[in-house]
Amino acid sequence: MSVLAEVSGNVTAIGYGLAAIGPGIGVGIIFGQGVQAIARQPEAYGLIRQNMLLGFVLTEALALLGLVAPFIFAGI
Amino acid sequence: MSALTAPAPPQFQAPTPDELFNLPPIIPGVEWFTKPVLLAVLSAILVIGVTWAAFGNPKVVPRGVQNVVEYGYMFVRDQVARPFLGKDADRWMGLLLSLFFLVLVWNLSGVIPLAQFPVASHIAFPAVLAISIYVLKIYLGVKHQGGIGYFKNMMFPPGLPKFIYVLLAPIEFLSNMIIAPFTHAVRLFANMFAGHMLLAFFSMVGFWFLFEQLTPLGAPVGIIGVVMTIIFTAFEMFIQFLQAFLFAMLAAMYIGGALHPDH
Amino acid sequence: MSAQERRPEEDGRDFADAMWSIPSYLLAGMAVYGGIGWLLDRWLDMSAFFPIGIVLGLVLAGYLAYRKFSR
Amino acid sequence: MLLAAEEGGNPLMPHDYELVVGILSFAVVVFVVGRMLVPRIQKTLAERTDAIEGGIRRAEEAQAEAQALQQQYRDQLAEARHEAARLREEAREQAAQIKAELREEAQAEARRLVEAAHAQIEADRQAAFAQLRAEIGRLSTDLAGRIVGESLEDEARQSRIVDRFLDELESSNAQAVR
Repeated sequence: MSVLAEVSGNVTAIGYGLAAIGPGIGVGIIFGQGVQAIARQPEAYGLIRQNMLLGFVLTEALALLGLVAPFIFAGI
Repeated sequence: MSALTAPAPPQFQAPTPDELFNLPPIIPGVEWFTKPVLLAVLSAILVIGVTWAAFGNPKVVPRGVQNVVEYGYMFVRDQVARPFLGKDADRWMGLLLSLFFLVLVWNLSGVIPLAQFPVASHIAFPAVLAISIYVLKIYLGVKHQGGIGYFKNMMFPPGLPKFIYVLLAPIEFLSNMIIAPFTHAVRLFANMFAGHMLLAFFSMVGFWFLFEQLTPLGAPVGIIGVVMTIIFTAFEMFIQFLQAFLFAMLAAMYIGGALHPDH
Repeated sequence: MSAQERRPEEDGRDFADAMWSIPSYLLAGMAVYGGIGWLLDRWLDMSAFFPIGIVLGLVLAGYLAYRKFSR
Repeated sequence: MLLAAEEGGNPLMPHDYELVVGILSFAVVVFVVGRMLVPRIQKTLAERTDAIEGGIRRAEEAQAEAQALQQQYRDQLAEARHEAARLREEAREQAAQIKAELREEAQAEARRLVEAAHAQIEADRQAAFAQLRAEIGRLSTDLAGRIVGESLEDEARQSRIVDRFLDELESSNAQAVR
């Protein structure tokens, strides 16, 4: 045992864990700011909601892309 | 299992899912009688007992247990049933309340002393609930919207360009028919699974560094482990409650969607 | 349900509906088109269709979710 | 498939005995809690709502009743006052009427008395007149007889007789008039 630190198990799991950090923060920011925006301007609820949804879709797509990234790169 | 017979210099071994969740039978030889099975049955008995004590002979002026359980009833009715089912809420309260209480007790058994194993972290239990809801959802959808109408409403939402339906219908179908019930069960299971692993890890850190191998260098780590265990226990209780709520809420959402085709 | 006469709690309900449906749409889109790409890859002995299918599925699912829920 | 490559028992693969236990416990809980107990508490909650709303309704009813009663009393009081005023007025009227009647009666009585007195006087006068006439006739015949019987010898005697007759007449007349 000459190695100091070793990662045992599935490395792709760690990769997904890392990949999930960014979208997690992103989703948090989107909803935090969205709720704040609605609280400030309730009359613009429809527009804010629409943009929140768009942002959520895009961010979530990134998170899910991270989920399949190992398979994609395994293929290539 | 190999961690227990570690080589000579004893080292801290993080708990593996295998040793945490593959529990041996309580009575050797009786293969099916394991800790989660026992806890599941006990939880069901507890739910029935408490609810019976509260609602068995309900009083118009509540007192004692009835007050507490009625609070839970109000919570499920006002936060889960009414927003998603509207005027059908009272008809489905029985199912939703049973779901909520059962999942809550299954989850909370993860932090109750002596039990300390969330029943819902074995996927069989959330899967049973999710499959029941799934079957109910399809039955209600076909009953209320007609066999063809249900799938038409589901797969062809109005207001999109015609040609794109070819591309989108399989997504809708897969999302509603397979992914939704799967995530319904897996969300609960994964939360409990991960939470139990976290708690086990931190409590093992504390136990290892403070009791098994007490060294001046390791003691602070052990204290950190104990503190984190306490913090995460509180956090886990919150998560367990939240997951029970979400499970009941999603069930109400699926039932409501099957009853009334919206969009 | 017409778009004109919507009560606030119905808005909230739709929003919750959207929040829970979008991940499942995205997963389904990836599964469908990724799966088609994977099958094409196996059939044609290539490796390009799987990532393309994944991205296409994400885009289509995102478009569907956006069109369906943002009104 | 995706997660099959884990060590040991795959946590995503359910144990079949756990499935059975899960189904059974869920079914029992749904049956007992959902089918038996929840309808009871729903009934109780409905009763409670009913009781609260009924209490409010009853209170409102009682208030309305009290108000109606008060109104009724007030009406009765007003009516009684009205009645009393009416009675007073009536009594006054009656009194006035009685007074007028009495006065009328007294006047009539007085008139009757006066009338009777007048009639009496008239009758007396008539009687006196008749008596006087008879007396004058008798006296005239008496005088005429005396004159005829005494045989009118001289002037002096004749005038004495007439004077004496007139004197007699005068005194008797005065007596009769009085």
